[in-house]
Amino acid sequence: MGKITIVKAINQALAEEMARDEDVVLLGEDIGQDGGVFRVTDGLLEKFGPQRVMDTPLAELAIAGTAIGMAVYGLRPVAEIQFMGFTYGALEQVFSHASRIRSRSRGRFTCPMVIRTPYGIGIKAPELHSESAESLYCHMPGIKVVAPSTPYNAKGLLISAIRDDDMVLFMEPASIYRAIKAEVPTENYAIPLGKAAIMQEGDEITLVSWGAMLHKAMEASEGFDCEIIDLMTLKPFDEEAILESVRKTGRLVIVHEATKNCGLGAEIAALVAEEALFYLKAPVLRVAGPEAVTPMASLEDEYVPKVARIREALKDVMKY
Amino acid sequence: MGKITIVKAINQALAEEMARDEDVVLLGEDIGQDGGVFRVTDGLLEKFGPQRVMDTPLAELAIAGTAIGMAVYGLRPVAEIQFMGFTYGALEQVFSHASRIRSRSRGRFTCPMVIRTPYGIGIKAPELHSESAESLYCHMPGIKVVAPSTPYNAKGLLISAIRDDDMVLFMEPASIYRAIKAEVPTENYAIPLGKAAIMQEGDEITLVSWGAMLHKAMEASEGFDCEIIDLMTLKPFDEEAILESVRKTGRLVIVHEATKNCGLGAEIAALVAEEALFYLKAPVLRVAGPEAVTPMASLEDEYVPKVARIREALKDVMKY
Amino acid sequence: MPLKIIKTFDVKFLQIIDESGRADAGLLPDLTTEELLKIYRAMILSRTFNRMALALQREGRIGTYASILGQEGAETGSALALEKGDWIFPSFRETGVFISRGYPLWRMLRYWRGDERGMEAPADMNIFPMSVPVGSQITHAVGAAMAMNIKKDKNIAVTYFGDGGSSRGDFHEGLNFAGVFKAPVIFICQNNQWAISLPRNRQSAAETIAQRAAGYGVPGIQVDGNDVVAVYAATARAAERARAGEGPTLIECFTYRLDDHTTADDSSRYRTDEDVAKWQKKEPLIRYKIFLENKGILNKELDKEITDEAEGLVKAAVTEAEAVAPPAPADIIKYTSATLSVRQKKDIKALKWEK
Amino acid sequence: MPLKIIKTFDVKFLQIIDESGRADAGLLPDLTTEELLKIYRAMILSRTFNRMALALQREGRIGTYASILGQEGAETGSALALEKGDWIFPSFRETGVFISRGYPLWRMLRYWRGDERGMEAPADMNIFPMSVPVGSQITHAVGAAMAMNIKKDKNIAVTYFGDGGSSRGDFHEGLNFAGVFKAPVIFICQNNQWAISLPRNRQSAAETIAQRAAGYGVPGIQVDGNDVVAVYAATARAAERARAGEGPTLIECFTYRLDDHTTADDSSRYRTDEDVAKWQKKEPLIRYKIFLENKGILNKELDKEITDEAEGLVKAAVTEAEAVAPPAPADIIKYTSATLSVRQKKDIKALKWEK
Ligand SMILES: Cc1ncc(C[n+]2csc(CCOP(=O)(O)OP(=O)(O)O)c2C)c(N)n1
Ligand SMILES: Cc1ncc(C[n+]2csc(CCOP(=O)(O)OP(=O)(O)O)c2C)c(N)n1
Ligand SMILES: [Mg+2]
Ligand SMILES: [Mg+2]
Repeated sequence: MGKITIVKAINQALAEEMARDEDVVLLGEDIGQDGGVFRVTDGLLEKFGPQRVMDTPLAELAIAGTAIGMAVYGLRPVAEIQFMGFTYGALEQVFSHASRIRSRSRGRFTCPMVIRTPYGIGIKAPELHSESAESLYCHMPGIKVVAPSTPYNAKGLLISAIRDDDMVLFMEPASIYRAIKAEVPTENYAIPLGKAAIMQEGDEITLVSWGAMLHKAMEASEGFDCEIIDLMTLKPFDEEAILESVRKTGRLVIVHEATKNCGLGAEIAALVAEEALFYLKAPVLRVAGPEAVTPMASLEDEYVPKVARIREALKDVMKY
Repeated sequence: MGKITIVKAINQALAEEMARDEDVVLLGEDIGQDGGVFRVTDGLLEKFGPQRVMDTPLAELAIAGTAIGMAVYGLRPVAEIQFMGFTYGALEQVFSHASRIRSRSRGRFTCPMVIRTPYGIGIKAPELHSESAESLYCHMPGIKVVAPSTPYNAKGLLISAIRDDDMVLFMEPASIYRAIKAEVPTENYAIPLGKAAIMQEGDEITLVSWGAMLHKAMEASEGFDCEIIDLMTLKPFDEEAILESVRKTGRLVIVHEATKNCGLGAEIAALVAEEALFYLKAPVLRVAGPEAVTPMASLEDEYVPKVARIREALKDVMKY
Repeated sequence: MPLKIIKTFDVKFLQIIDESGRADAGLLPDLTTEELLKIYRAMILSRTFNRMALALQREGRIGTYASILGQEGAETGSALALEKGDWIFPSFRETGVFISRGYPLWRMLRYWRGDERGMEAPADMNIFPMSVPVGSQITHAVGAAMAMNIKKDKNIAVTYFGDGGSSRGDFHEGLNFAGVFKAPVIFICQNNQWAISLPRNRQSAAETIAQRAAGYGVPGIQVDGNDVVAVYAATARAAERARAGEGPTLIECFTYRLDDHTTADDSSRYRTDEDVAKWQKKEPLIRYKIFLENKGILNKELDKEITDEAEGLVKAAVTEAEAVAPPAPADIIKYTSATLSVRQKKDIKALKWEK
Repeated sequence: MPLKIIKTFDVKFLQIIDESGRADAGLLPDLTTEELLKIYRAMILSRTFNRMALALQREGRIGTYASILGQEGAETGSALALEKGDWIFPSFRETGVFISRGYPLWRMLRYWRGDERGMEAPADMNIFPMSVPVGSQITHAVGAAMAMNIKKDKNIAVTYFGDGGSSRGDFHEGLNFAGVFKAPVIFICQNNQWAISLPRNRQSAAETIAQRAAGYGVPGIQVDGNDVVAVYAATARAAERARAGEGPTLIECFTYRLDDHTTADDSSRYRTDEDVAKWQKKEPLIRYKIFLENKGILNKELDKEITDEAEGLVKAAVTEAEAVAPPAPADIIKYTSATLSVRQKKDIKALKWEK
């Protein structure tokens, strides 16, 4: 054990899985010599050599496309895309291929690969370095989407993602890459995909979030009797955990930083409106980004849900 | 007046707008000599010449990217992408540029362009010719999304889309391209974007759909007292029309063919769960595609919502 | 120093058997009679399958079909130059490649009926499902080839795409990766001079596609795609290079699409009969047959035997394909991922696809 | 017929002023003293701005910044060879281009403070906002150039990108479109030999980027990017061609990124001081200054005057930029589209950004 950051936890997960299974290989821009622009892959080139830690040319489509080729051939590639905004150039490969190869070949070929990418607002980087585009990926059948919130679950979830037999998009909360240090076992452990974590039990409000926003949600919950759910796996998400909680609390607030319209919060709200409607005592509130693209650094703190806004939503649902 | 198909109505809209405004130009694969694989642009090359009807090389990224360049330079390009599944290769251009140029330049540059693309299941074409990916686009601020359902609204909506000062994705329901013939004025007319149409008034169930599915919804509604809303503009959709109707009926069923998870139906349900919760007498039901990628031809009719499934949902909500 | 030439590139063209069936003895690869006949058999079987598939489509027994008429040389010649363990990443117009590799014909027919099971390759056959988004399969071959290097396997990867496909970013990024990683991959461009209605000279202002290779530090060659032996030789040479660790090769097969783009197309809208007729005379079987006859390898009798055999195989495949039970709706969901999600189980139940 | 060479391409390299400041008289473009000094002023102003921006970043007065040190020759030389009405589509490392075109310096600083208003170009200045996704601006320039053809305008479009950018599909699709449509566009690749940590020889196995042009039927040339006059001459020639309806040109400016990738980078992790020192000696200002001095155009006094003027301009810009009121949060929403949606109005209210 030892207190480490999310960056280090991910690094550990990669190193352990690479040591355990020689089919696990890494590829991406600047991940080798440079150790990645966030240093997530620091030291791995030295440890595993250039055939397993591949610095690629600048081409996201090809990073995804060649990872697919490696995966169907029998490797377990873990590709890094430097920022989530740059995964847009790889969407066709994900949507038309990674997600469909198993189905298209009726199981003859499979695509066990991971795309790791930092996401979210908070690092005051240039435009398109702050995207939170999970719902695009969540809409696409055949792939999984994961977003850790702590060093502990970052390690365990990434290990599961690497071992998963289909493509997993692994979204790393850049704004808390180094902000949180926590105890993480030095042993190898896996946290199952598809299961949410109840961070705090409570009786009056179900508060659902993930990634960096989870911490704001937790902060905002002080003084309220919240059941706080860390979704962790965004696709397929843990429907039962949410429904069960809402059946108990009767109130639901969802917090995410992506723009609200057609965000993942909508699916969670819709699920509850379909399967637990009569348990609801209050409107389902989504505290999310406004209807605008993520702004540049000087306004980014205005865009992203603030603790005060979350508290307001909690107050609002408690009015019912 | 005269009874024409959706294909012909779109062709008319293009011809009229091109005659009215010489800045309107077309580009895409096979749209010139061949008149488009669905013949939507038939005759336009002859009428307007190769500088305004441009057959492009096979490259969707460049079709979107050059359309953006044309739009910022002062033209009003209407790009055709041959099938919605092939827009995936153009997503980065749409998400990172078309949707953000106005914001990024604080209004100095704008991007008045249209991407037209056939969507949906029902023509028994090869894989990826049947996508219904509206929710991906609806999630992205800065662009509009439109899906006509009849020859009349196809013409009027496309005319508005072309005149709009921002990017509009215009989704054409391929399965009913030629299935419906209806009276369409030969004059030029515009149907405002952002407004839904009440196709039928009713008191017991609000039934929301768009594009090809609308017709199935209408068929299924027989015997039920449905208020049927044709959304037409999917982004930004007519929130007031839906809320008002649900406040009256207390029941909501949404029909779309895209996979349910994170589909546009989720946003509609979530909106109601937030703003009209206490009017709801029954769970909000979504009749949508299952959690799977669109299958090839021999199973496509199984994937897409059937009239019987919609009727079941209507029956279900009437149980409350 | 000032304005100086720092590099010079040649673009080469290879033809071994000309349109009249005459061969260049110096270039002829060392092929046994058996091997030469194997090529002929594969071409005949491809053409027979193609003809019957078009007939089945007209009868509504399969769906939209993409004819390979005229491209049998490029497909068969390249596919037969490979080893059994090699991996193939095709587009949708490589029926002749599938057939040359021994792919079950009935599965091909199931595919064109719109049945995913058609693309379930036999376990010992490394042929990837057809890729519908044009060009998007290219990087897969490169990735597989990179994996072969990593795993120190002696296989190679081959990808096929059209002149249209060569315009996509995938081509560029794929060739560039292959060059950088010295991946054992062959890029075979079937330049059939049309991308639906777009003629080759409007697909690019460059005169050949082969000349792009230099831009990636990769060797490239244009081959007469209607000369099956030239295609074979060029592919064999590229495969040799790849297996020797010398990296990728781009082969442009210059050929011609004699039929409509697919059965949903009407090529009379954009090209003339004369244009097609000109190329009809250059199609690959005419010259190869003359070549074999001149060599004394083929005669009327043997030809009939081969043709009859092909007919028989395809007919049996049609019967087999049509006897297959329709796919189960639940398969739509079941093959999405390794395990079913809660949502998927709900869907299967709600759709009454299973109890 | 058999294996024959069907085409040959040359790749040319242009240098006019060498590293020691000696010029090739035969290649020197016809530039007046005033024009030569304009170039010098632009280079000095670019370098001064760059130095101060780096200082401001260290003090936390602007955000992450991408230095152009060493690339002033490529940026200034190309930007000044254009006409006022021409359109520019830059990446994020063209500060010298913005400055050479007369872009308000205070806006540049606002941009690097993370303020969208920084990229609101003056109405009479056709310079597009910096593009952050590498290479993704290339097709925009091509589209604008196609529009110029359609509108029969005499403008041209110019796009800038790096050696990294040249690996993206956008490059390929953009050049190919430009070739097919004979678009009046110049592709300027600033090959500064690094894409963050990836050295040029691992970005592609091709020795030059210029040699890609042939693959699109487009002329290409490699230019000494540290020779501002060579860049000027090559750009002027390409612009002339474009304006004459002869279509696009690819210019590879061979230069070197002397600083870290951005202020967030630490280049000592992947390259040595010696490597940088070697290129320090070849940087563009050294030789251009000697050239001007030798020509008797520049002397100590004038140099000081120009340098002081630049300092003054940048200092004034800093003051101006820092006096600007912070952007209004509601602008996040207001500039999304021409009209506000119902949802956006709700958002503005809910966020209390306006009453
Ligand atoms: C990305 C993409 N865009 C468009 C299409 C529609 N389409 C199918 S084939 C084709 C032309 C392909 O031309 P080419 O690559 O030369 O192959 P060929 O059909 O000649 O074999 C087009 C436009 C597609 N399948 N994928
Ligand atoms: C599509 C995309 N991928 C990754 C990045 C992150 N990134 C920013 S600059 C850069 C390297 C760019 O190299 P090059 O094109 O040579 O330009 P240079 O920085 O040398 O000017 C990278 C990887 C990005 N901005 N966009
Ligand atoms: Mg073709
Ligand atoms: Mg560079």
